Amino acid sequence: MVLPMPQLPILLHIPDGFLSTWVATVFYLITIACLAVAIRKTSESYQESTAPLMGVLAAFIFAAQMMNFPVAGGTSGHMLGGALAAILVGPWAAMVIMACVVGVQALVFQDGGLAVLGANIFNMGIATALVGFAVYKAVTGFGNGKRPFILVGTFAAAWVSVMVAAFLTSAQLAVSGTSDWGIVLPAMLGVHALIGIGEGVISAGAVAFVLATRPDLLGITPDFGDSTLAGEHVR
Amino acid sequence: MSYFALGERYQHGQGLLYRVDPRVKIVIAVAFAFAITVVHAGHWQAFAGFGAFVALAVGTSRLPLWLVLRRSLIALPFAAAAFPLIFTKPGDTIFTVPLLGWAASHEGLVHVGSIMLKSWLAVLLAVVLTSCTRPLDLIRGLERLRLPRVLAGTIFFMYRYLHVIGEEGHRLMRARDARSASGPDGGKSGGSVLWRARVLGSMVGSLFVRSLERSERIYAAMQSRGYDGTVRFSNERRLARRDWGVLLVAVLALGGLIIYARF
Amino acid sequence: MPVSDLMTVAPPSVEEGPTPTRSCAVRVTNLSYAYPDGHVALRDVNLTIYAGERVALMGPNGAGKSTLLMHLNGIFGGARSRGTVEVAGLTVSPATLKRVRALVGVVFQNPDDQLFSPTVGDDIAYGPLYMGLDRQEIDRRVAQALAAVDMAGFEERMPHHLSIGQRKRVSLATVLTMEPEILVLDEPSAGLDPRARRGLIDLLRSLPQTLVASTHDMRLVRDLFERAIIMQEGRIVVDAPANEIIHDAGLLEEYGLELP
Amino acid sequence: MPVSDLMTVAPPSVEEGPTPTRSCAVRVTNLSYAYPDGHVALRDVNLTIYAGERVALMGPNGAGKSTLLMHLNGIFGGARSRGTVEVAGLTVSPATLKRVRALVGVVFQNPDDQLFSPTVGDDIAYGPLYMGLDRQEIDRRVAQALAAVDMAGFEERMPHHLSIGQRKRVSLATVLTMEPEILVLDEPSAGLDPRARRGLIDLLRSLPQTLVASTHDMRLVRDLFERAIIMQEGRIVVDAPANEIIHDAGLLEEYGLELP
Repeated sequence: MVLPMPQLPILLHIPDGFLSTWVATVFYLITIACLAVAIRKTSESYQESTAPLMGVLAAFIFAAQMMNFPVAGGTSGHMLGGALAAILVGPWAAMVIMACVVGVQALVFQDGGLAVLGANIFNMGIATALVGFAVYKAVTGFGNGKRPFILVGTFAAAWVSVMVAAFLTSAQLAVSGTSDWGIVLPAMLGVHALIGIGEGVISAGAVAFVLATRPDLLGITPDFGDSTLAGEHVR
Repeated sequence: MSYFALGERYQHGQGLLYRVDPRVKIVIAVAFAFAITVVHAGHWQAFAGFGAFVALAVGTSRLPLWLVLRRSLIALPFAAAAFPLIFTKPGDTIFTVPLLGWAASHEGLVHVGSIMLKSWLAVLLAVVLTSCTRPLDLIRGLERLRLPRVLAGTIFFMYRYLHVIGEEGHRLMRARDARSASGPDGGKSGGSVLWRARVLGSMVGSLFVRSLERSERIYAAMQSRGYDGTVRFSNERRLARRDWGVLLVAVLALGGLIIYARF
Repeated sequence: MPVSDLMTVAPPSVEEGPTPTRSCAVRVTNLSYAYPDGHVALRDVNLTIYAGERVALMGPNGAGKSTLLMHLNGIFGGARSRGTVEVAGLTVSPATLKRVRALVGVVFQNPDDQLFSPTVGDDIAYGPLYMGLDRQEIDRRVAQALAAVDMAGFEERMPHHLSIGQRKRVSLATVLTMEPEILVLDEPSAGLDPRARRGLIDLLRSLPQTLVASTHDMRLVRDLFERAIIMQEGRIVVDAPANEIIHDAGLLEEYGLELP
Repeated sequence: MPVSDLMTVAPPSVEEGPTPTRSCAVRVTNLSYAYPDGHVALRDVNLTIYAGERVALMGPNGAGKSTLLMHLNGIFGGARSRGTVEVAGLTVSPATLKRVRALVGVVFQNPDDQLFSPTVGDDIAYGPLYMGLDRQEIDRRVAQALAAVDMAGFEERMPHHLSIGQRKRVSLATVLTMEPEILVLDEPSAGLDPRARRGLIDLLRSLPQTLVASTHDMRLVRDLFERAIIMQEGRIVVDAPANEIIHDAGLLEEYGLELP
């Protein structure tokens, strides 16, 4: 059975026409500035392996967004992935990855508009990575990096990141005059408070898997000497 | 048969727009999406002008009209975000929803209609341009538009491995679904929603580990063939006279439309 | 017994041949399937497999082997399929799907696709947990399945850290816990070194279930299967006792197969 | 000629035996390697391969075959290795790495790892592009390599639209464009159906390069290689003419291999 296209969090992929010229332009500029920093930081961390690593992980996020689980009544849940990416590879690399995912979704698959691309990348890629990573670090730091705190931190980071993305989207719509604060904000936050639980559980499940099988990957920048070729996968 | 091929919009065809450099098409699509944002609500003549621009694009692409229209519906669900304005925007009441007592205002209808029109026209043009450009050419177009190398390189690898990793994700779901059965007595099955979400989390985690390990093998394969950390591209192409012509016409038309809409 | 239109060899004759006392494990009738891109993967396939039979599906890549296997528990099917598939007397349809999945255990080719939990124990418990069985029964089945594949005591290990041979065994255990009547295996010996392969053959021989497996591995066919089917371009072109097929050099040559 | 400490069979004797006129393609001296987790993958390996030889590397998964292959062009090496590797007279070291990688073409087992560009043409041009060749020469080599693997005209195709057999051929083309003297192949026949496999064997036979390949496929050994090496636990334990090894049932049994 071939499934339909990835069901993305549609209400976070703003289409063209819904943001005013100023809001769209301002967020393009903010996004470009953030990405400039993110690209520099990422290149420093990963050096030669930046392009293949970021590219494969961007494909991973794209694929992960496509995977779903049945919720009820024929609907299914899936993830956005910004906070998870930040937890797994750090906020800067996560921004680069998410920018490429959201950009290709807009350009090749028409999920999200082109003039509003800056806003969409900011909401789903930059804000989720920064806020998610901050929440994760705060919780794990509080718990000295013990396993339960890593999982709770991941859940909290993922939930908050979805709420922040929903808030930003609502705010941009309201400031652009395409929605009423009084209606869009409670509606979006209400729906995403539930969606965020799914995001949190999926993200925590993913981190639990990584923690069990490759704990070396969590919070540590992979060392891409020949050392990482160790392990069964190259035999 | 690749999973993602279904989501790609490219449609074989012969129109003039097929032969235009992807860079030009990307620039036009982005410029159009921006230009249409400046139109005031209710300025129907300006919308007609933008509509004519889209019609011209559809004509020169020679894409089937029904295909373009069908694909343009992708942004429709988002209309829900603007819809309440019909009732909340102050103005002359046109009708009242029975039972609920919501009053629809003239200004609200004009405003929401304009938003929908902007969105629809921008999506239409984007659909036209991506339907007559191979996804790979779009990506090459981005690279030739001087996107930072890290981003261009990431997007190239992402596009290549979308198919490989997407298939892996698809197979994981298939293996899970093959084991999602009801019990012998036909009793309640499926576990809790949270358990199912956690299982999906495990699958995502396993896909991550596999992706990371794959990136290590790819890196080894690249090194074996001389990769030294600098991303190089072999395809450098100058814009042809036709490309400049199309770009010029589009820029003049959009510029004219902006001026007409605002001044 | 339905016979494919292009069948060149007589249908299976396992000792006494099909008698009314042998129940039918799989009955595929006039099954066709087309991919969304229009490529036809199955053309009017008819096939009956009796309970307890071990049947190998051979043929080149792209012949339709996997597509046929994926129909046996309803992974493929729906609008793009025509024809019917019955397993253990149940017609595969959206209404029976969840029941069919319990009756037919599918083991995919790559254990990394099959095993998605952090530990072996979690993975093997997935099927029974989803079925809503109680804890005690689940524990019993997990222990039994692990013992059956000779991996007892591996509950807490991580599939990711096991050898490919061990992961293949665990993959099998993940469906054995569902106590299926029919096992469907996609390329069970692919990627195994000779020693691991022999272990797998011994293990599969010890199972009582009806076995249907796609394979390129002629030795596996020789050592494990009593009946073999060759597919080509979405059709069943040969259906005969395995030991006849594997000794028929002309036939193997014709379909691009090798002598074992 | 260096002889491994556990060698049980006489070193290779290809007709006239090694004479001073035959140049040395690979010379591995006292090579050991340990993974970061302490697992020792290679123990004091000594090996000489002459130009034009075709050598198969056999042994169970985890015996060190891939680790040895990855040393031949310096993907592995450095602080965790001891001993020296020489290819075509050049000692592998950070200073010679670029030249070594042009001399030794490595084809990885999984074509999806080897083919990392969006199109076949880009991928095949990758090596020459990084060698700094000019556009004309690159185009010439791409066309030549595609013709050599019988895939002419596939430049604009995407790897995911090709069959596994075609992807394996393109993988080979990606290193042929670098015009290497030595080809290193990891499990070249894995995942191929019998017909695709025979096509690959014919193709590899037609190439003039020195070939070193790891494989479990005893028929590939029989049909392609003149010399075979068996590894176990990081050591070379057998090094002999392939046709002696593949007919020595006792030896194959001892190392968990099968008769072809």
